[in-house]
Amino acid sequence: MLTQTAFQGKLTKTKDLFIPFVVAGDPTPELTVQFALQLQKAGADILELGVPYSDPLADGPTIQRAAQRALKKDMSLTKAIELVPKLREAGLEIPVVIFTYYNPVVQLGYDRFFEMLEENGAEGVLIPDLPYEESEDIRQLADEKDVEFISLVAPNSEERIKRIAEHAKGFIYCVSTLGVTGERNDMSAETLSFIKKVKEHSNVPVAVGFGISSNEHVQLVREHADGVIIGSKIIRLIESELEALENGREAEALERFYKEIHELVK
Amino acid sequence: MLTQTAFQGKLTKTKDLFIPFVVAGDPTPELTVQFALQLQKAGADILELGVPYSDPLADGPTIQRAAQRALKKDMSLTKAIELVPKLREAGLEIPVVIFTYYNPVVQLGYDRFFEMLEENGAEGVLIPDLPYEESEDIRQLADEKDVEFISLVAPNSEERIKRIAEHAKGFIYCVSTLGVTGERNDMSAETLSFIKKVKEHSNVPVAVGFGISSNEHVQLVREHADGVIIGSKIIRLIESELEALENGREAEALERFYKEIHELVK
Amino acid sequence: GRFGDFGGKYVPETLMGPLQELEESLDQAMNDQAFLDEYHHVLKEYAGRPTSLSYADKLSDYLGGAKIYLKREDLNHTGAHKLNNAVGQGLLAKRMGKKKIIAETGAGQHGVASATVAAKFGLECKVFMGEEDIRRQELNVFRMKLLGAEVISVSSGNGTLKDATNEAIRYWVANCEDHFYLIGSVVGPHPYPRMVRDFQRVIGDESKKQFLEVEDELPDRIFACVGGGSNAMGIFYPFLEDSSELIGIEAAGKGIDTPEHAATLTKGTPGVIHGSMTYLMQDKNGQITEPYSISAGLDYPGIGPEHAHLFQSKQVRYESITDKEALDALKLLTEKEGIIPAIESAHALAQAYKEAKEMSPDETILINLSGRGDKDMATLMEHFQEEV
Amino acid sequence: GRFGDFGGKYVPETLMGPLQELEESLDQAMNDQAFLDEYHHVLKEYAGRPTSLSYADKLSDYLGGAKIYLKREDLNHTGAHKLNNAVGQGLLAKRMGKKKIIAETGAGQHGVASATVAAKFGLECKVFMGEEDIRRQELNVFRMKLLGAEVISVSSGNGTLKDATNEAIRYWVANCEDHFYLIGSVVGPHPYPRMVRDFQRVIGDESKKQFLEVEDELPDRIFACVGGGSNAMGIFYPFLEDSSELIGIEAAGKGIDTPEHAATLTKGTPGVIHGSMTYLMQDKNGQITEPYSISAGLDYPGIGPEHAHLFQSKQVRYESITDKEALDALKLLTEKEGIIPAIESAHALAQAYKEAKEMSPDETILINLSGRGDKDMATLMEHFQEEV
Repeated sequence: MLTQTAFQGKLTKTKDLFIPFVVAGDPTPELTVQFALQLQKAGADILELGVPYSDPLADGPTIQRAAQRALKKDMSLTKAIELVPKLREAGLEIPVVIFTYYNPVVQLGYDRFFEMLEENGAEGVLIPDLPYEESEDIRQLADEKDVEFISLVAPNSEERIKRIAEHAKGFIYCVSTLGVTGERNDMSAETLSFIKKVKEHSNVPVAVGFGISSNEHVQLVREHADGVIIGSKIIRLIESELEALENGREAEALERFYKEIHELVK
Repeated sequence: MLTQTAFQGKLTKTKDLFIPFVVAGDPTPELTVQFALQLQKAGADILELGVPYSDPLADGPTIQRAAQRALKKDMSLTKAIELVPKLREAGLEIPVVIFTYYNPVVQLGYDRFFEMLEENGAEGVLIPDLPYEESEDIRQLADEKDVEFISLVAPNSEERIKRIAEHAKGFIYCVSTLGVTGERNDMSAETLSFIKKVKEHSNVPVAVGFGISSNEHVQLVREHADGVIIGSKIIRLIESELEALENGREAEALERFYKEIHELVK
Repeated sequence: GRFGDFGGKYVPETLMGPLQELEESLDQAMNDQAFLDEYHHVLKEYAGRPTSLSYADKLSDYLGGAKIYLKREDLNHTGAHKLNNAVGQGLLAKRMGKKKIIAETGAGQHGVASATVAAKFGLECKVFMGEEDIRRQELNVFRMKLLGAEVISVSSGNGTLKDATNEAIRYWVANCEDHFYLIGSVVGPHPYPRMVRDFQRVIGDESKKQFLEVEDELPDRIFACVGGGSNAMGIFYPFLEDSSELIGIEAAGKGIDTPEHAATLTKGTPGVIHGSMTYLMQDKNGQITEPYSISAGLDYPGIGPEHAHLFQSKQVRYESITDKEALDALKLLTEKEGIIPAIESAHALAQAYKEAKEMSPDETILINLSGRGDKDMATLMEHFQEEV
Repeated sequence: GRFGDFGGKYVPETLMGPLQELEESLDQAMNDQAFLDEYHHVLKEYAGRPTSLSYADKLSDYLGGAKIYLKREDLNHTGAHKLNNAVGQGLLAKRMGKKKIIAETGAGQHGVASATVAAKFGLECKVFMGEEDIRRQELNVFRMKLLGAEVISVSSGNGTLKDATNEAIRYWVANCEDHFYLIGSVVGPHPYPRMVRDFQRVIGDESKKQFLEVEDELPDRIFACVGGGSNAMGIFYPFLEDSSELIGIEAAGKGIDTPEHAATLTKGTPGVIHGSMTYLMQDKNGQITEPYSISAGLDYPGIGPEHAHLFQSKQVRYESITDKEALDALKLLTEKEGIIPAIESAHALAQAYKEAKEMSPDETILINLSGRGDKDMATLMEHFQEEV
């Protein structure tokens, strides 16, 4: 029974969530805004706004490439957070989760980090290299600031699944396949039984990510989980528009992107 | 008091000996005969006929080069010995000492070696890498065959000088300077005192070699020793005629060689 | 899993399970005399331990100060201290039933050590190496292949050690069920820094025993170079409670006032790298920056978390030495003692020389000569060809 | 100065004095406990002795016959057994008041060992090396120079080891008053073959003690490669009176039925080379011929006179191994045991493998792993690049 939905009241659904991931600044901050709007148009419920990092050790090559493109545009944790009001201005209404590696947060400092999240209106935060055991302080702070601290859980989290799920906020991010982010073409029975186990202990929607790249995947996940997280596949779709974008065919590229996403999550 | 002169009666002088060294086959066997005749004409008393060797570790670079030239003409110990009758035919009358490293002698075998010396009329043998202690058998054989086995003695032979000198046959070869064969431009007081010491114990003429390259050297040696051995300097004079010889100016080359030798030992 | 404020496990959730499994297996192993006996047996009969403690008489005389001793890790099989740790982790992998190991490498020394134990213990071995390093270290790449390892070229980032480590961690995340990740230094998430230290402390344990035998007292100062810091932790650890002053030497590259250095403690700030809270070199946004040192083994933007703690608690003094000072120190040791050290180790030598001169002849110095210079010949030829 | 029919002093008269001086000094030194203590002290604290005796478990299992043990001279400082002898002669030179040493070298291993002890003992060092070898072994040339030695290029003959040795002897003839000639193998005039053997027998002495400790009996067979033959004499000598069968392995190059090999005992005949009566490779006129082996350390047309004697008296069995067999043996050891041996040592391995397979698991084999393969990487890359 789901008791928490939160995101400062902005998330009202607890089922069939579509949670896309984009890298802030890929290929430019302006285009990130445009891609985010297409995602919202295609039905996104929460936006994961990735902060590019020099050493993204939980990411596969697709997202690494996106991070490199964004870093070349001088993107950073603070600039990514500051992109949130621009997203709002442009019409984005869904909650935004800042997806960042831990080190930039350490450098910024917890106080300033949460201050910035508040000032810029970001509703959630996800730190892929800050596991449950290392995150007690920041989870507490997030609670105080009414920011959803998203936890990840993996099939091999074993007895920790219960603990993580019970303390999860916003939604819980299930790593569907062992491995770094990327696209895979099948989903295993073990993954499904893992999702079931998470749901037993979780008070928040259970979303599944890592490797979802086709409408078949999406349908399958929907049957068993509360939400689907799509990262690499979206980055690849953006990547495939880079040439068009460079050649001034922006409208056409965004339209094509929207259609692809629509097909993916229909 | 010199009691031995020998060389099968062919050496009658015991003073003012001029003992030149040539490498058999340098640059060709035929020319070795011609150079030998010039040396005799210039007053040579004994000819040291060097056998070219692949690893002449008592020789300096000049004689090594000569050996290489001769080896290219397929010269060997047996062929060098067989050159002796050709020298005689051409008019060489002075005694011939076969100068050879030890290994070719080992391969030929002592019996065949002395048989060949006898058959071809070589009167002496000198083996630079067969010191007194290793040469008892061969010295005895040489005595039996009436072949002069020439011994070397060096300033650092120390207490062995006496023993070597007392058993010396034919002449005794004093290494004037420590070192391998080659030309040097001065003679030291120590060398002279060394010669004196050898003479005290020797019954055969005492000749000095290693480094004699000018008429001044020759004069100096004559004052103190019974003979002068000249090797590298002669090889260099032959070497300087190689071009002329290759270009068919043989008579001119031999004449120039004779004059140079004459100047050297006058 | 902490050393004061440093250490921890800052890793993707997927690695939390494997790290816990590792920690449990490690704790069991380290309490199992049979395991420890096998580890020491392999070190003695295979790696050649104990390594010598050499008194550098000519060097000491030349500098005219303290008596200088060298702990000769250059004599260890494969030419550096790296093997001690690889043997320990290799045996642990076997014990855990893992048939496949992965390792990261920069210049290739840890890659060679890993490939070596993989061959010796019959394990499959994948070594992650940056494509730029593969180009620069052709010989070590070939060596690893000859030992039967697969060398995986990493093209992300700048194609150097940092990127190879990232990629090894990614591969481990995806394949942690049957793969053992053999980390080469006292870095990474808990329990790696502790484990690697415990597999390297044999250096310090032996040194202490050997030093007491010849000098009947402990060295006044102990010097070791620090990249990730495993040779330094290895020799320092058994002396932490003793009177000996401990000095770690970082690579100052072209100078700590230039951007080209690897002096993490001297110039870096705290943060997270490769799963561990420690000091690192980063920009104001927390992006990790590229370090520089002539010595590939010190060319790392982080440092073991225990060093960060020992730095903060002032239990160890950290200094830095430039490329040039290290090369000069290398040359002096070569000429005076007939030992060509690794350029890494030469950083420790350079600092020790400076201090030895100011010390009295009844004082003593111990330097960890962490490896031999054979691997550095190409670099040395470039720098010294005209001089020699 | 004889081993049966072999040995002796076939040298220019000028060297007779220095050889006598050497022999007297050597005899005094070898009877002086202080000298022997210093020799063993340097070997232990500087060179890293005793070297390990390693049981090659995976290799033994793979071959399925005798238990194979390796005497690990590759772990010796500078990477081969060569240093044992260089230390001994270096100390003797010092004792004799000679401040300058000369040495010959082929691939450069003995040159490096000589340059090393020269640096350590404060001696001036000239290394004679063929110009062709200088070209092929650029790295070792640089290493010697870095150690402070002067490398003298020898252009006579084919510019290889034989010529370098000739030239070193010539230089010694001219400069014997203040120079000590440090010969690198059990060759040359008396007392060199005996002296080098006595400075290398530490290999066999240690092996015997170590083997008895682990197996409680002596090895059934002992294998060592033979070029000049110092590593083989070193390990064989202490076992000469024992039950162990001794097998020396020569380089068969491209095959003993081709002209390209270095199998001196197998195909050569008695004669004199470098001052000593022994077996050598020569033509019918007694001119020494050029040997061939892929391994620079075995590429020598002579052999130590004591080996000639042990061959004639059948106390040691001599076999020969081709380039290809040696390379295959090297690869197998690398893959099974994580040890890359010198190509020289791989000749001993190859013969041992052949015999091990035919032996029973309760029989034992000891192989002298005379050096490490680091120096051979360029050759190995050429041969194995496509395979690995």
